[in-house]
This record gives sequence, structure tokens and C-alpha cells, in this order.
Amino acid sequence: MTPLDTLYLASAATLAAMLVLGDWRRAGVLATLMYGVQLALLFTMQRTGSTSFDLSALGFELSWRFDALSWFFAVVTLGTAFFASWYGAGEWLRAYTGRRRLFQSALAANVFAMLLLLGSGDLLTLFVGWEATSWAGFLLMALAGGLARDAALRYLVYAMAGAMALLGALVVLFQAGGSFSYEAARATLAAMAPGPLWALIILFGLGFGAKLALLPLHLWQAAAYSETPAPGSVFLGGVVGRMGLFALALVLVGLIGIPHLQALAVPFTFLTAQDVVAWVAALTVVLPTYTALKQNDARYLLAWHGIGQGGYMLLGLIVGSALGSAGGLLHVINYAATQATLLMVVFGVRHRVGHTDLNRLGGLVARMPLSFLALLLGIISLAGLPPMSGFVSKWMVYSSLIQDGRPFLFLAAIVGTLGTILSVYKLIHNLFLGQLRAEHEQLNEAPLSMLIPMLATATLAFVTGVAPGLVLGWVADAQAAIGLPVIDYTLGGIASPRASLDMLWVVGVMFAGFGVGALLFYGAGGKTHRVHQLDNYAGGHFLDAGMRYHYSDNFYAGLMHLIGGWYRGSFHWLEGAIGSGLSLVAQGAGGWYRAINPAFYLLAASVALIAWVAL
Amino acid sequence: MDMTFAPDPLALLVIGALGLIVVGAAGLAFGRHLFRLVLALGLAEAGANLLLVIAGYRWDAVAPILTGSAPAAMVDPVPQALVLTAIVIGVGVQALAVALLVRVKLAYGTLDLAELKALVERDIRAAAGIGEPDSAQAPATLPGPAGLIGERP
Amino acid sequence: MHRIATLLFALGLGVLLLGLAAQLPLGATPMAIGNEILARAPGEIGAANIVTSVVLAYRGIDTLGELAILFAAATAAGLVLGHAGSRSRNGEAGFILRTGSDLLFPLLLTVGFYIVLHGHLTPGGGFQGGVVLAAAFFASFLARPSHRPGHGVISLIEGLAGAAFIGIGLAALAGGGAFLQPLLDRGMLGELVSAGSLPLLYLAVGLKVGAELAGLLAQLAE
Amino acid sequence: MNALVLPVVLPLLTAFLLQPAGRLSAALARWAGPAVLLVCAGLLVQIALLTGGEPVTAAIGGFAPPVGIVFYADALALLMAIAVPVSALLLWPRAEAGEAGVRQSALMLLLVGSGTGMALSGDLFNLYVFYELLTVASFGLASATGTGRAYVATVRYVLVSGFGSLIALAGIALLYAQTGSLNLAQLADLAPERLANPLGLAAFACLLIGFGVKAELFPVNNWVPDLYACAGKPISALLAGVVSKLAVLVLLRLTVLVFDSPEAREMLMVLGLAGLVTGELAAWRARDLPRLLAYSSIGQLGLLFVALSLPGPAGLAAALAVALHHLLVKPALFMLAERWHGSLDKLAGAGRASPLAAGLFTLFALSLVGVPPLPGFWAKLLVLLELARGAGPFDLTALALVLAVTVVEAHYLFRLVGILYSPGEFRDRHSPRALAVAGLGGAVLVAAMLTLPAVSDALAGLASQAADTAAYRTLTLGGGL
Amino acid sequence: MAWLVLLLVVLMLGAAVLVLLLDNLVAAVAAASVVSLLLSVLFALLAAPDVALTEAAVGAGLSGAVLALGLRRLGLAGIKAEDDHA
Repeated sequence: MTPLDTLYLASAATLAAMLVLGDWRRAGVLATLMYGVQLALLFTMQRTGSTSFDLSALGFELSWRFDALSWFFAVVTLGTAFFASWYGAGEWLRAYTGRRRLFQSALAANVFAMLLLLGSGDLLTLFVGWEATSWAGFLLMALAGGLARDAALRYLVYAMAGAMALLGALVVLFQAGGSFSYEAARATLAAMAPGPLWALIILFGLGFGAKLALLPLHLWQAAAYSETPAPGSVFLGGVVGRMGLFALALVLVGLIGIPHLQALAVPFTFLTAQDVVAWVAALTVVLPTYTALKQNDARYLLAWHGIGQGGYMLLGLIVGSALGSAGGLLHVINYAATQATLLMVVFGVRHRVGHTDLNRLGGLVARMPLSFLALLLGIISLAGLPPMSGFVSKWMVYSSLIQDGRPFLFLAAIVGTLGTILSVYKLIHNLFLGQLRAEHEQLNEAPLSMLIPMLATATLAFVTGVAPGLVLGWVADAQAAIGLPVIDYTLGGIASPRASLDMLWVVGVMFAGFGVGALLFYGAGGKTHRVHQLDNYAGGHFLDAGMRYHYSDNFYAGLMHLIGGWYRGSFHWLEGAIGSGLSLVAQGAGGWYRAINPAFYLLAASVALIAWVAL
Repeated sequence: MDMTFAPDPLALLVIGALGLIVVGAAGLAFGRHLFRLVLALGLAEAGANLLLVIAGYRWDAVAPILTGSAPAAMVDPVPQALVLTAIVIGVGVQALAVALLVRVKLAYGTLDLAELKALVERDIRAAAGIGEPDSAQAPATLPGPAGLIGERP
Repeated sequence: MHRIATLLFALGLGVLLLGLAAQLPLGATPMAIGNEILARAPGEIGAANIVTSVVLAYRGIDTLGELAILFAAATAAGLVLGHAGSRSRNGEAGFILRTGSDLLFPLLLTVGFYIVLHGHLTPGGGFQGGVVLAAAFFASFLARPSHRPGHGVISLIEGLAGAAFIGIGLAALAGGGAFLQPLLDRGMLGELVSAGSLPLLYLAVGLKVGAELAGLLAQLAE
Repeated sequence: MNALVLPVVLPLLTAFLLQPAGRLSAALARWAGPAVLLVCAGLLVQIALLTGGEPVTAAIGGFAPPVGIVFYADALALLMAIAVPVSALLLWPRAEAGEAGVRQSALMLLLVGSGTGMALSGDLFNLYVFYELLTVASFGLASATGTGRAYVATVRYVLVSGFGSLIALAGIALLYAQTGSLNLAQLADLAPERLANPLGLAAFACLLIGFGVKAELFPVNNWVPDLYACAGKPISALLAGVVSKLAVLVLLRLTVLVFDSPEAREMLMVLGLAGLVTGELAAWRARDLPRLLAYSSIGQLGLLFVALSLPGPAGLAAALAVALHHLLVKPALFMLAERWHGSLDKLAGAGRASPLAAGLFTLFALSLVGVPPLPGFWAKLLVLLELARGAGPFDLTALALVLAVTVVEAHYLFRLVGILYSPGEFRDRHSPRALAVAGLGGAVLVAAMLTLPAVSDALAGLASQAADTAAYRTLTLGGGL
Repeated sequence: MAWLVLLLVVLMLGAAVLVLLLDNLVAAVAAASVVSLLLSVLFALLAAPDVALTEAAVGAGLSGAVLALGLRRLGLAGIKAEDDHA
């Protein structure tokens, strides 16, 4: 029984427990504990290890093994699962009206499927894990029914299209290489001619891009992730999208290798394969972020950011330098913690208020201060400002872009970050700042069972921000596992000769500055005293309670008008075109069977057949 | 046609057989009235049978019946056995088809294929309980661009 | 437009088939099994009409299949027409038809049985004789629609004749040989009682086809 | 091994005697049919155990092939032969009173006898006769529901089958004119030098259209949707399940033994792809369950024809995997359709009303789409691997189309699963037998999944034996009794 | 012999086309029987007496009777068949 066996057994046991005890009142707590056990198991085992059993079917071997990369993603997965389950264990579960057993087992199935995917020992097992994750995700998303069911169905179409592209690539690779194992695949890919290699890259890109929601395939994610029940949405938003990144890292970087991508040129242009992927990632950073700006529901806003940050991670990874790829991989953990915190806060508000429509909220800071604090830490990390962890990984990716001499990509990243800052401000402003509405006067803080995990992930983001070294060790091992140059790091940050960062100093200086400012202010006898919201003077007269002076409706209307023009749902048009084109063809296909006089077409078909035979 | 050139009888027969099949097939494709389709089917089958018998014919050979006289070269008996079966199959199917036509006439009162197709479609939809059949409207296809869910248009 | 298109297709199909048929080895077919049967049949089966020996001996199960198809068609027609608007036609047909059918009935029966029993000697056999028998019963039914041949009797003859055919086959199987293996001695070629069990088989076929078609025609004529 | 003929002859004998037996006692007529089927199934299993999978032949009438007709029973033929009586027993139509009931049982017996004959026979015209018997029997059974629309659908089915059978007859004529023989083994010997020309290919095309009618091959399958929508669900399950596989088995024998040329395979692939694409797209637009299943059956058989066009034992293994998987799933789905009435949007809430049925439907949908652990995935994987091995222009387009169509299939199947589990009041027709058949199908599917290594070895053995033409020829022509 | 065959084939094909073109269905059935009859003569010429007898008895006789009875049953016999002419 290798350690990996015990991990898989524990995960399977969790699924079984949830299937059996799903409806039990304390099921949420049990699930959280079991995820905790799995996390502990993961930490006790070393980075690499393989299972003792492997299935063989039709002459193919299904084998599972862990390497540093899969271990790294497993940590993120189980961590997010632990906090999401904790978040959904207490008050939320009592208020949950859906079928508890189905929800708990769906979550457990998702975790188990993702562990299977992460530990896949060869391409066929990768595909089996990939399908398992897609279908478990579909089950989790389709739970809430109605709108969620449609969103889940749309996700399923994208996921199946991706899976089929992946299967096509696997099959072609198998025929060329003779077996599904990674080594054989690596050998055949190395020796492959540019033409088929491009086909494979496109197929793998489509396959994994569908789940990572890269640009052309991103329309499903926002709705699907937001309509899922709260803990599910936290888990999905936090980490499920990153499975695409894991697979891309495994295949594009691990099997094909960055140098090979750089060597592969796009015919008739001076772009290389690496540039193409980088630009897809860059566009995925920019466009969804500006769509996030337009969202009126906090959950959708954060979901659209999920897509943007996914593109960001791929951008870092594909740059291929030690600094860039470390930044990309580190961002997986940082963003998981950040997104989890933000989603927990938003769902906390939803738990209390009943909706998260940004145009009908405001001033909740007075009633939900701790949630406000968690959201504040989260948006600082999302925007990429010190002292939070988001800053560290964004800084690493930015400096690697500059070092590698890719000014336009850097520009795109900056524009993306600008969009992020604008939209997070909209989030915190419309939710917590401004005038408290009358109906929210008696609102009380999010329940304790939801508050603690929220704050825990926030502090986690803060701690990894202050001392990134704790996590960079895992990142370095992951880089080594897929053959990338390894980053050399210290507790405080990066110590490479060309760009160094020491967060301990940065945070120390920041707090020192705050300290000095506070000393000066309080030293000089300043006192702070509360100012009532209405103690204000606007537009020439005093405010009174009846008047609404805080308009959070259609925030950024001007900006929206400006960028609305050219971005008007171009991808929607693409999706719609494919949909209607397909239904037109289907109309024709159906016509064959509705033909009034089938024999006429029979005659035509037989003539064609015999003519073809004769020629 | 000058007399010396005697047309090769077998080629004529093949033309006859294929002609029958083609006329039958055209009748099947051409017909609107079910009864005429059954007739056309009978014709085509006759053509196929003729083709099968021709496949067994040998030049200047006699029928495969042993008469007391000297044993001359005989035609291949196997195709004839096959055609025997094929003809009776054809009539069996034809009789069943006519029986079915009687029932169709009783049920719908018409034997015109176009009308019947419409009537059957209406019945199937009624039996299944589908609403008004506006076949143009595609069922819930890929969720089209109903605007970004949750986004103010 | 539809008709022109159909004509075009018909002509196209015709030309193509003719093009293909030109390559047919007409008149000189490679009789791979034909010659062997022509050589072995008289000795091995003892029937003068070699086609009958092929139909009943060499390819016996084809004929069994053929019987079953006719039985299936009649049963299916019965199922379909079972109770469709069966208004029993009373009254007598015209005088000429009645006397004509009375005169013809015995004649048709003898011709029918002649064809059936001489199946192994002269052209004809169970199927053709059966049709003539059916015509005999049908003529009498046309003359007097009221008393149609008993439905029970017909289905009884039909069932038993079919069972007889298979029984003879099974007898061969029970006797150690293969299913439908020719039994009894072959007797003198050309004699009425020759070719072993073939005449019996053709008799069964004739009765079955006759009963079936009579029933079918009666049902259709209701 | 002359007892091989009994499973074909006994049902025919009982069918003939059913009518007179009905006179004696109604009970006898009612239970004679299923009893004989049990006996036949027992016989076949006993033969299978006796021969232990080694092919065995039975010359009809004692005449050694090629002169006489021969029954050739290798493992594949026996498997299909056993499947016929078993599925007929499972899908026996609801007993009707009196005359109609007796006639229906007789037709069912004829269908089983001819089906078993088609699986075992080794002679081309004998296959044609059994195929016709199967068709005529299915005409009667299809129109048994007695509704006006069933008659019209059956008439169209009769016309298309008639067209198919006359084309097949023309094919046999062309074939006989060139080779002078009907025995499959001898045809296999003569094929290389006699049938290599376009006329040989034309003969194959005619036979393909002829036998393709029941195998729902592209040009001749427009009778399928209306017939399965109007005929009784048990008979539709039987037709779509085992009967279509028998027709495919005949075509499989033809392609493996006689027409082994690349053009023939190309033709199969093109027609298969056409059936696959039109079937699945039409299913995507269907708005009532029976026709959706009918279109999906056309699509699945299209995939089967694509698999059939793959050369070599590996291609055959893929084809058998797809065929057996479809044989298992489709009848079960049709029986589920019997519990739920037609229109799709009327099925809302079925998940709550009959959770087991909805669960089974989801399981079958997952297997049809090809989700990994289920057998459906392994069958599709085999087909895709063989397509990739071919790597010709046809193969790659076929690969792309099969994958694209799977996405469409996933969408319409899981749109329906979504409807099943959406809230709504729903009461399904109470039919315990339908659930039993569907449950059995599901159980076998899961069992196949769990014992995958054993199943895959057996499949490989089956395929290599079926693909071994040399053994077929020596055993049949060598006069091995 | 060849001229006889030519005559018979032309007659047969003519009758076959007539089957499709005749408005009156009874006449069409009659034409079908004529085709069957000519076909049985051709079979006789092709040294296939068995088949000729079968074609005559079954093709001309039985199928003609079945179709005629069918017409009577369908009520289409005799009267000018209505809009069946496509």
C-alpha cells in the first residue's frame, strides 16, 4: 500500500461516505474533516510515488503516479476543497434547500476525479481522469436546476468538444508512437513533422483550453460556475479551471517542451507556436476582465475574473523562463486563495441579503465589517498589490515578460491588471461602501461558520504574500518535474541576479510607514471620531435620511459605453453562428427522413452509388 | 436493320431485364399512389428474376429435364431453383402489401403518399403529445446568444 | 420538375446498368456447381427434373424458407385483414359463373394434383400445382360466396402439410443422416414412383401452398 | 454436427402447428412459442459448450458444400444465434386474445427461426431467403398495433424492403453470372480473380443496399423513424437490436470473406458516415422519444458500418465491440420508451417518478456517448484507433466526423437527462417487464465494465476467428462434417 | 429465334411502361399480367420450363387475382381512378 494508494482510498472513502451519509445534518463537518485527512496524507507523502495497482483493459494499461507537478496541484485542490467544504458545513448547509446527499457526493466526486486526473501515469489515464472531471463538474453544476441546468448543458457541450479533440489527439499520437505512455509520446512529439505537430498542438490546445476557458471557448464558465451552490462555486472558481492549466503544463511544456515550441514557426509569419499561445493567454487576460466590468451580479464578476486570471497563469507558464513559469505556477495557489476568499464573502452576502445584484446593494460595511475586511484583503491580492500574495506572482510574471523582451505582452498584462483594479473597486464599492439601504438596516454579520474559513483563506493569502518562500519550494519542484529552469528563491521572495524581490522587506517598510504615520498623527494629538454617513454636505444642501445620494447603478457607464462598441459579443456571434449552422444542417438531415417519396431519393442514391462503383 | 445482323438474343434479354428494373424503379420513384407503387415493385422484381435466369443460361443448351433421348448440354438448374423461390416471395409480399393498402384506405380514406405522410405526421405528434408542429422552429438547440446570462444587455 | 428529374435518373440508371451488364459473361456462365449437380443429380437423387432435385434436395432448406415466407405472408395478411370491414357477401353469383365453376372445379383439382405429383418428372411442382388448386377453391368461392371454404379446415391443412414437410426432413435427421436428406429408394428414373421422398415433399408443398393461397384469396375477396 | 439445424427448424415447425394447436387449447398456443424458444436457446448453448468455440459445420441434406447448403457455426455465429431467441423471449409482444395472438406468436417464431438461420447459414441465397422471411415476419409484427399510422409506416417499410430485396436479387444474379457459385467459402476462393472488376463491386453494392435495409444503412433507412414511432416498442426493440445486427453480420461475412477490396471498404465507410451524420443530427432535432431513439439507432449503426470498413482482425474487433454494445443498449432504451410516453418535454419529473428508469437511461446515455469506464468508451476507442492507423484522407475525415458527432449526441442525450431530472409532475405507464429488460441490459453493461479484461480477450478471440478466412474455407470445403 | 426475342422484349417493356402510365388501375393490373405472361414466354425460350410455369401461374394468375381483388376491396375498381396521376 504506497502512500498514493492511501490517498486515493481516503478520497474514495470520502465519496462513499457522502453517498451514504449525505443527508446527515453533520455531513458537512464530516466531509471537511475527511478533506483535511486527505490534505494531511498529501503532506506526509513525498512528492513522487506511484500506486501499486493498475488496471489493464483491451491491452492498454491504466496506471497512476504522482510527480511534483501533480503533487503541487493536488495541494491546491485539496486545500480549496477543505475550505469550501468547511464554508458549506455549518449555517449554509442548514439553509440549503436542495438535495444534500447529491450535493455532498458531487463535491466529493469532483475531488476524487481531479485526484485521478492529476495522478495519471499515461495519456489514456489522463483522458479517463479528464472525462471523469468533466462529468463530475457537470453533475455539480446541474444541481440547482433551471438556469443552472442550461448553463451546465452549455458547459457539457464545450467540455465534450474539448474531450473529443483530446481523444483525437491521443489516438493520432498513439498510432505514431505505439503506446500511450508519456515517454513514447515525448519521443514521437520530438520527432514529429511541423504539420502534424501543429494539428496536435491545436487539438491539445482546444481540448485543455475548453476547461481552462481560453478565449474562444470561454463563454460557458461564468454562468456555469456562478449558478452552482455556494461551496461548489467556491471550489469550482478556486481550482477546477486550473485543471486545464495542469494538463497544458503536462503536455505543452512537459511533453513537447518550450524550446520545441519556440522552434516551431507559424508558416508565412515570424510568430512561433509559443507566441501564439502567449497571445491567446494575453487576450484571455484582457477581454474577460473588461467583460467582468459590465457584470451586475458579484458572482458573475468574480467568475469572469477567474477566466482572466486563468489566462494570466498560462501567460506566465508559456514564457518559459524560470521567473515567468514560477510566477504562473505560484499564481495558481495565490489566486485559489484569493478567489476562494472573495467568493465566500459574496456568497456570505447572498446568504444574508438573498441576492448579490451590485445595483441594489451598498453600505454593508456598517453591518458586515469582518466580511468587508476579508473582501478588502481579497481584492488587494486580486489587483496584485503588496502585501498580498497576488502581488508576488504578478510581479514575477511582469518582470519575466520584461526580461524576455516581450513589450506588447507586458502592455496587454498591464491593461488586464488595470481592468482588474477597476472591476474590484466596483465590487467593493457597490457591495460595502456608500449609503446603507433602508431594508438592510437590521442585517447582521455572515454566520460564524462561514466567516472563519473566509478569514482563514484571507490570512493564508496574506501569509504567502509576506513570505512567498514557504510556497516557492513546491513551485520549484514542480518546475523541475516538467523540465523548466528552476527558480532560486529565499523565504522573502526571489534572489535571481537580474530581478530580486524580498517581500519581508517590502511589507516591513510598508507597515513601518503606517507605524510612522500613526505615530505622527496620534503623537500630534489627532483623534479619530466617528462621522455619521448623513453628516455630509452635497450639492449645496444637507442630506437627510430619505434622500439617496449614493448611486451604484450601472457603475462605469461611461467606460462601458466607450468599450461596448467593438466588443459587442463577438464570441457570442461565433457561438450562435455555429449553433444555427448546425441546426440548418440538422434540418437538412432530418429532411431526408421526412421525404414524401423516399424511393425517389433511393433511386438517386443508387445511381450515384453504381456510378461511383463503375468509375 | 439488315437481315444479316441477327441481334444477339441474350443481349436483348439483358436489356429487357434491366429495362424492367429501371421502369420498376422509376415507377417507385415516380408514383404518388400507393397502389401504383406496389405494381411498380412487382415489375422491378420480375426484371430481377429475368436477370437471374439469364445468369444461368448457356448457349444451345436444353432445359435441365432428363428425357429419354441422348443427354445434351443442359442449362444451369440452380438459378431456376432460385427464381422459383424469388417469384413466390414477390407475390407473397405483394399480397401482404395489398392487405396493408386495404387497411390504410380504411384508416385514412386516401392512398396518396403526400397526404398520407402529412396525416401520419399529425397522428404521431398527437400520440406523442407534441404541441403544434412548427417544424421550422428548432428544439432547444445549443443555448443561443440570449445575451450573457446575468449581464444587463 | 419532379417527373423530369425521375426520368433523368431512370435513364441514368439504365445506361449505367447496361454499361456494367456489358461485362457479363452472357451465355457462357462458369457453372461452378451447375455442372457438378447436372452430373450427380440423376444418379444421386433419381429425379428426371433436375431443377426439382435442386429445389428439394440440394437446396431443400431454401424451399422450407420459401414455404415459411408464404406462410408468414398469409398469416400477416390475416393479422392485418383480420377483422377489417368483413361484410359477408350473400347471394349467389351469376348463373354462368356458378355452372362454370362447378364444371371447372374437378378439372382444376385433377390438373393441380397432376402438376404436383409429376413435379419430379415434368416441369412444375408443389408451387405451381398449389396455385392451380387454390384457383379451384377460389373459383368455387366466387360462385358461392356464402359458404366459403371452412377457415378451420384451411388452417389445418396448411399446418399439417407444413409439419409434414419438416417431419420428413426431421425423419432423415433422426435416422442418422442430415436434415432433409433424401430418403426411400430412388426407383427407376422417369417412373411415377421414383426419386425417393421428393414427391412426398412436393405433395406437402402443394397442399400447403394451395390451402394458404385459397385462404388468402378468400380473405381478400371478402 | 447435424443438430445445428434444429434451432432453425423447430421454431418453423411450431409456427406451422400453432394454428391447428390453437384449435385444441388456447393455453397451448400461448405458451408453445416461448417454450420452443427456450428449447432452442438451450440447444444452442449446449452446442456452444460442446464445440468449445471451435467452428463446426452442418451440411443440409447430407450434400457436402459447395453443392449443398452448409451451416457454419463459429463462436461469433453462435453468439448471435443465441442472442436471437433470448431477445425474442425477453421482448415477446403482449399476448393478444384469440386469433390475432396466435398469428402474432407464429410470426415471432418465424422471425426467431429465420434470425437463427441468418446467423448460421453459409450460403448466400439461403441467407437471402432467411432475410426475406425475417422481413415479411417483421411486416406482420410491425403492423400489429392496428393503428392507421402503423399501417402507413409498414407500407413504406414494405416498399423500401421490396426495393432492397430486388436490388439484392440483382446483386446475386450479377455475382452468380461471374462466379457460378453461391457458397460463401467457394466465393471466397473464386473472388480474387473473378470479382476484382467493377462488376464485382457493383454486385457488392447491390448486396449492400439489399441487406442494408434492415441494417439501417444510409440510402435505405428512411423507413426507420416512422416505423419505430408507430410499431410496438417490443418489436422496435427487436428490430433495432438483434435483427439489425444479423443483417450486419451477413455483411460482415461478405466483406471479410468475399469482397475484401479497398473500394468496398471505402463504400462502407462513406455510407456509414452518411448514416452517422444524418442519424445523429436528425436525432438532435427530434421532439419525441421513440423517433429520437430511432435516429440515434441509425447513427449508431452508421458508426458500426464505419467500424466494419476497417481492415484486419483489429478492425473486426472494433466492429464487434460496437455491435455488441449497441445490441445491449438499444433494446433497453426502447423498452424505457415504452414506459414513458412520446414527447420529450412531457418527460419532466420522470427522474422523481421512476428513479430507477431515469438512472438506467442516464447510464445508457453515458455509455452511448462513450464515457471512459463504460464499455461504450472502449468500443469507440477501438474504432478511433483503427481509423487513426489507416491515416488515409477518408480515415481522418471519418475520425473527425465521429468525434464531432459524439458532441452532438452528448448534447441531445443530456438535454433529455436534464429534462428527466427537472421538476414536473409525471406518471409513467406501469410496465414491469420494460423495467426488467432495461434493468437486465444495465446489469450486463455494468458486468461487462467490471470484467473488462476478460471481455476484451474474448472479443479479440472472436474477431480473430471470424477474420480467419483460410480456416473458414478449409473447414467448409474440406467437407469437415 | 432472335427476332422473336426482340418482339417479346419490346412488347414486354411497352406493357411495363403502360402499367405506369395508364390512368385506370384495372387496366394497369391487366398490363402487369401481360408483362408477366410475356415474361413466362421468355423464360420458356430460355430453356427454363419450370420457371415459365411458375411465372405464368403465380405471376400472371395469382398476382393478377390478388391485385384485382385488392382493387375491388379498395373500391378503386372500374371507376376512373381519381387524382392518382402524379
